[in-house]
Amino acid sequence: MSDEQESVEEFAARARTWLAANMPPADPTAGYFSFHEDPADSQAHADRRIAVCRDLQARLFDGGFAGICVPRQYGGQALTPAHQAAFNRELRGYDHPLEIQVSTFIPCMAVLLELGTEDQKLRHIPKMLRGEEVWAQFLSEPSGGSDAAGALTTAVRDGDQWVLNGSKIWTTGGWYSDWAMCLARTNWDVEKHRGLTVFSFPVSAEGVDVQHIQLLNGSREFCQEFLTDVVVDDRDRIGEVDEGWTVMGRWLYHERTVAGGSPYVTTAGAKSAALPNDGPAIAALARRGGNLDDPAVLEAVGEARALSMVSEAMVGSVSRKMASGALPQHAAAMLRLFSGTATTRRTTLALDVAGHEAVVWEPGDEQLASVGLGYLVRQAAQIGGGTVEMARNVISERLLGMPREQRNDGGPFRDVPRGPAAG
Amino acid sequence: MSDEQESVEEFAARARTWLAANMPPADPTAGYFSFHEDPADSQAHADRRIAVCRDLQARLFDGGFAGICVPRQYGGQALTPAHQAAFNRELRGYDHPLEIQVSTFIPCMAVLLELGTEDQKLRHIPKMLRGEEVWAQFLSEPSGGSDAAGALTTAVRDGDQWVLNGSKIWTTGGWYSDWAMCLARTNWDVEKHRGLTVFSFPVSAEGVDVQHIQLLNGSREFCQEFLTDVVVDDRDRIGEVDEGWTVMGRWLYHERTVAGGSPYVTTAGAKSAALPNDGPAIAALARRGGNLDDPAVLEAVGEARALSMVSEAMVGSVSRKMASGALPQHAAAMLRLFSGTATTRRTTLALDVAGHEAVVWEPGDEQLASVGLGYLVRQAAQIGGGTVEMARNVISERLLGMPREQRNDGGPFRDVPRGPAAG
Amino acid sequence: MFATTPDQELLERTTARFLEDRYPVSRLRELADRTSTFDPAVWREGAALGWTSLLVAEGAGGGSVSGNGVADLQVVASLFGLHAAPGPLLGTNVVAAALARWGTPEQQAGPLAALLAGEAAGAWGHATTVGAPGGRRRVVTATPAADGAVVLSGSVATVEGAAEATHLLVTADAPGGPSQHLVPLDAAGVSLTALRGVDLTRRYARVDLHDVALPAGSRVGAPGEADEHDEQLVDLLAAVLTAEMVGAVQRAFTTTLEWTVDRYSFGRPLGSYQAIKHRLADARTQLEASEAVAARAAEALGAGAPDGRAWASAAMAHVAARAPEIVQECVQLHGGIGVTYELDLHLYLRRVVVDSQLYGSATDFARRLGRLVADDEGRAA
Amino acid sequence: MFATTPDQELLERTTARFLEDRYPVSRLRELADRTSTFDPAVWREGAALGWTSLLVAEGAGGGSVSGNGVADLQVVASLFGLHAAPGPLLGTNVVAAALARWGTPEQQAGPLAALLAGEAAGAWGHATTVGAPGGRRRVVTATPAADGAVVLSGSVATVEGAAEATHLLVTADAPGGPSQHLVPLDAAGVSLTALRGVDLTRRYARVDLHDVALPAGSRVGAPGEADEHDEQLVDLLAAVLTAEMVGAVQRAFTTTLEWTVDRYSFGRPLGSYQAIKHRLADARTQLEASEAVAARAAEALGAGAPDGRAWASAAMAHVAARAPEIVQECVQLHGGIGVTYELDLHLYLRRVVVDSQLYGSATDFARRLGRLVADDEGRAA
Repeated sequence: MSDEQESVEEFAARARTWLAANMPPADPTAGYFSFHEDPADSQAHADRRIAVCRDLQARLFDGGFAGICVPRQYGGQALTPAHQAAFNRELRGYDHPLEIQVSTFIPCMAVLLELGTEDQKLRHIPKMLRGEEVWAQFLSEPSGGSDAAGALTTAVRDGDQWVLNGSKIWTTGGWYSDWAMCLARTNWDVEKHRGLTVFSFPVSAEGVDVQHIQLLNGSREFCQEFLTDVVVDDRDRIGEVDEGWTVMGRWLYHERTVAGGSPYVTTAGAKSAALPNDGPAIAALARRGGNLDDPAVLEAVGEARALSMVSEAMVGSVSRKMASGALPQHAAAMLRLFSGTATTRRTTLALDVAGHEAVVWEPGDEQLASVGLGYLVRQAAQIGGGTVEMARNVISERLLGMPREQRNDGGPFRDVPRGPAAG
Repeated sequence: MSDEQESVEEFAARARTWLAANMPPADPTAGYFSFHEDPADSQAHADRRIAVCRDLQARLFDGGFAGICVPRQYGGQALTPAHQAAFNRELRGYDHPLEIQVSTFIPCMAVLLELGTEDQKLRHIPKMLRGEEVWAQFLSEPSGGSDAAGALTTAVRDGDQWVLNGSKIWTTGGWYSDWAMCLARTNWDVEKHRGLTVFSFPVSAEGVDVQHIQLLNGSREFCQEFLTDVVVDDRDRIGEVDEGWTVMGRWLYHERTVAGGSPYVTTAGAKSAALPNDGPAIAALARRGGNLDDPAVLEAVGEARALSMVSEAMVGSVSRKMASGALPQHAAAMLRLFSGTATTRRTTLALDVAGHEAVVWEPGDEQLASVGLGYLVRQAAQIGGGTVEMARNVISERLLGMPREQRNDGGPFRDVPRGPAAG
Repeated sequence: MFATTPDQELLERTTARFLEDRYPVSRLRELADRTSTFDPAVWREGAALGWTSLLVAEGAGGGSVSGNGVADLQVVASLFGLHAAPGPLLGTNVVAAALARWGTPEQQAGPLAALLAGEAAGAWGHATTVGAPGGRRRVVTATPAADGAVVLSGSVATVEGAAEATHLLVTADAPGGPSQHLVPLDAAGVSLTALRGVDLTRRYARVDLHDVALPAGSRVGAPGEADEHDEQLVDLLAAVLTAEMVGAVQRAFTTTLEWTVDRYSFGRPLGSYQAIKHRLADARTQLEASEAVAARAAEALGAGAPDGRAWASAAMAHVAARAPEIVQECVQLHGGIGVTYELDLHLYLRRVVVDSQLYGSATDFARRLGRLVADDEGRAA
Repeated sequence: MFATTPDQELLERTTARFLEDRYPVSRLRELADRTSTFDPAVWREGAALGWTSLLVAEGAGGGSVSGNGVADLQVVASLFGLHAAPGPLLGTNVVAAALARWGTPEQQAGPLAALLAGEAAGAWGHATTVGAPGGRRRVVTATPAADGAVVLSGSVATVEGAAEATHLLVTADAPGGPSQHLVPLDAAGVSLTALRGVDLTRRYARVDLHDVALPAGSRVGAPGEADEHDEQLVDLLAAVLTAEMVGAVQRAFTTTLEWTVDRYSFGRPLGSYQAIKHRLADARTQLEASEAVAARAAEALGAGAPDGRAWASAAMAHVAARAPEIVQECVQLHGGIGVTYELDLHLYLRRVVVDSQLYGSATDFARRLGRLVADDEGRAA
């Protein structure tokens, strides 16, 4: 039954033709100005966009371009990462279901492919590839901070089922997702990494209460979930009981490939130029404010642009070094640290240049509001996706080989100090 | 035998008259530009200045204005801190022996007054007050860093004498000092703070080898001393055997009063205005370089000036709060931290404004050379007199009550890990 | 924070108690959704506590509690920061100071007395350019009419509390040089456009003046004096804003320090990690420095010292640069919850962001100080 | 650090071995006291290793080892930083690049061939104004004489290696617009004044030109092209300087990391304190970032990409700002010994301080990049 594999060039040519006939052009202005003076707008905006993504994903599937590196029996194309990379190159300039790549395809589909049962793969992966199942990551917890393995959400076995209780947080789009991959504690009497298990279940399951979290820029796309006696079939468990940390290794690995290199992601790469708070955007603010001739403003424009360019250069060079083995995988923490601090700095430069106009503005002035409200959530760039503090720990301990921090979380997890706040 | 004490006002009037007749005016340009393209100049400069200080101190003594708060039997005036403060106010505009106040009077004379034997007081204090004995602090050690109690210099008892071996470092003007106060370890088998003893001896004693340390700005005023079988009489021991840390408490206390409040110091306070790298100095650089009209340069001038002004305001306000008990004495660490980082920043601003002219200059151009060479020793402001890192520890642990750092230096000092560097 | 005399401590206690009662965080969150956040009754009570009279000489109906009204007002302003409180504190005090210093007896008997009593509120059409570029440009002109009357036209960009204020103090270009005028906000030709902003409880408007005819006696001060007068008001405002920022930072710092004690990570309190300890030590030190320089500015301004402008500029240059950074550091130490609307921390972040930008930034005030230094140098040379 | 191809790795190995042998730290400390640090024999050997030919096309007698001579030269320059080595690397390569690009066949056959062979050294009278104020002002004028000859007068402020160089490349104002000229340093009317500086092993001079008569054929490039040519040379220099700074920082960082492992405080290695770990993590990351952007600039410049100038400016704006701060952080972590002449650390500090200021500062290059962005914006708008 196996066909002769299509060459990358032939495939790219076919993709080019198909894309021109089937995919809409990208809207270069969309997506980056995620400020919402009225928070309700945020949810509506996301709902509209996800509906579009589902449709675009279905088109990819129907066209034979979904799951390019996924085996045919799960609905994929069984081609190579080189084919996926070629498709992603052809995709530039077209709209595509960017917003559901992370979570649904990485890490969720990638983890299922590696560690899921045959039943799980057959039940979920084709639906993912058709845009019918959007997956969410139920991972972080309110008490957890940077310590993913410290999960307090508890799963108790009841015959062929499990009963989950607890709370998860920082889920992107919990309310529009169909299924969730969830880390839970199944054993409190062993060391913390040894009592975890990974489950999956429908977000619509009874006992799952999804609440929006409102950020300071008006965004309501992150969610917190409260799990109350949520019943999960054992066939929806992923990996072995109490071996959840092994699953997490792959989960976190695939999540990190968001920076590049995943064979499961369909994306044209970062949308170029029009980043908020990059040099050109700051120059535009200054031109509007009439102070572009101030040498200090020119310097701010240059500094912001330089930071973006350094980030870009660094992603390329560190990725190459990791691929060649010149740097270990932990070197990725340097990218995380640099981009976090650089983004923060650019946000500050934008506020400095816009000045008073960015703290009080005419209604509807999205450009200035985004600078002011963007400044309020400035630190998100140093928090989301792992804090820069954790990145500094990884760099110093894993990359530089400096002594590890003292930890007080050995022994049975039940006895690990959790502090008055966790009360 | 006790006289009626002279009122502060009468005393001040008498001092005013005496000063006008006996003390030379201050040279406002002297002292602060301590850069030396030829390091030999540094030593000669210090020698000349110390000779002047000894003479000025002798004049004070002869005039009855030395040791204003020191008892009469040791050569002092037995007056009050208010008299000393009044004298210091009258002293403004006059040259005075500023450079020997620290070390000789605080902490050394202050420690002798509190903890010395009667014999020690009678032998040394009158000579100190006459400018005949300049004292040095043999405290820091090459291996020691921020940990004064980790002294490795060892004193071994031999009848009525002690034999000292080891090395001390960061002694100001070791070569021109007459006597030294020295911390040494007398017991290696007890916990580190419990095996220390303080001694005093002449710097000219056999076995004391004083070496100049050359700094990156050409200064050679700091010294390192090598002690080889230096014999010290037991009557020159200060405080009890193995109770050196108790002496150190007062030693360090009096050393810290350099910021203000000591009754034993004769000084007109910091020489005002002409600090290097303050706003006016940077404005002068910019005027010379022709870029004072650059708004970014004006900003640098303003930032530098603001930092000096904030430092000044903070010294006043924190000192008042400590005096009133609104802040504990540990709050002084905030002054140390702020002034260290502010000075560093001002040094950097000066280089930024002077730019290329401060890294290559015409021979003899002291103004520009001091900017470039000053930048090389920039970090001294965050190291000397206790590093800013130690200040941050003190602030967080003592002032904010945060958890203390883990220490591995308990148990017999002999067994405390000292690392390969201490080999 | 800023109280040093027993009378100031009394002012601090009564003001703190009153603000705690009237503006708990729950109330602030309600106000966030309202078009107007002004409560005339609360404001009258505040005036009775002394909030409006501190910059006004006793002869003009005001009075300080310590002899230095600027320092007294810092006591109040720091509590406004600590509670992220609404209320026309800045505008009313600035307008009152202007009327007390340069107003006619009629202006003092009328509008000033009403401001002092809390029956009226002032708004300042801040129009100076602190530092050069990026500052607000003056775009109001005054045309003389018959009998000393004057007609004002133009637009004032960002006026705090304009919708609730009774009087706007604004500088206009006039034939005799820039002049300050007191504009009743209900005068014909005055129109307001509500603006949006970062602060949840302060409201701003653009004020457009279309041929607003003012009778004789609307001018405050002599023609041509407005630039220097505006600079004096900027000095006062700098003292007030820096104190308010210090109060807001104090609150953010205190809650964050508690958080690092209560929150555990890898079995240890967050506050036991040295990297976090050192950053809080830095923040604590910058807070102390900010309070010190702000207080020193008030000391100099209240005493009419010749270096008052330098101190006010140094205070804003320093505090406006540091305060937002300290609060953002507090956000960082909270992690994700720190950027949510749920946590109260942003109330204080919003306050310092607005205070540090709206009336001139740290950069603007550093340049202002730099120019003072350069001018001194030039004279000395 | 910068080698990515096998041929570059060979260049790196041979250059590293040679510099280790000729310029150990003990030798640098000897040279610090010498008036001249130039060793013609060493330089000829370096030229044989390829140091002088990388920016010169094969047709003009040069040759790169990887196809990108700018990237190749970064391999060498980073090692000059790592060893704080002396030698006219910057001036010779810049002058060679200029002659190769715009020189006459006679200039290429004569001076350029001598530079390539290591028989002559070049000096660049860098005279462009990178960013506006604070840049060096051009004060050399060229007056035409008979038969295409020209007379140069003026002064060039800070020329590296002028005393040992054979040829100075300098831009002069001329009737046809600014022009580059190649001045033999032994020509009549050329006088040098030795300068002092921060770097211990590089020597600088002011070059005064008193009616220096040059024959026809001294001009490099067409009249009026010098400003653009100078900018191109600044781009190349930025690539070289950033690589040299990265090398110097690499050395400082490595020795400091070792120090924190070996040095104990309160019974624990210095490197076990989290505050120190985090600061070294920041330093390591900035070092990686610096290397990445420097290499990217070389990539763009070597390929003649249209954004080459933007990359070169971004690299200098970033590296010149960060490199001195990283090395000062290394000084801080050493404590008192860090500010002494005894510790070798200052050799690398001196190098980055000079490199980050002498040819334009981080601020200057940030403004240069800002202007490129603003111009693009203006065109796009």
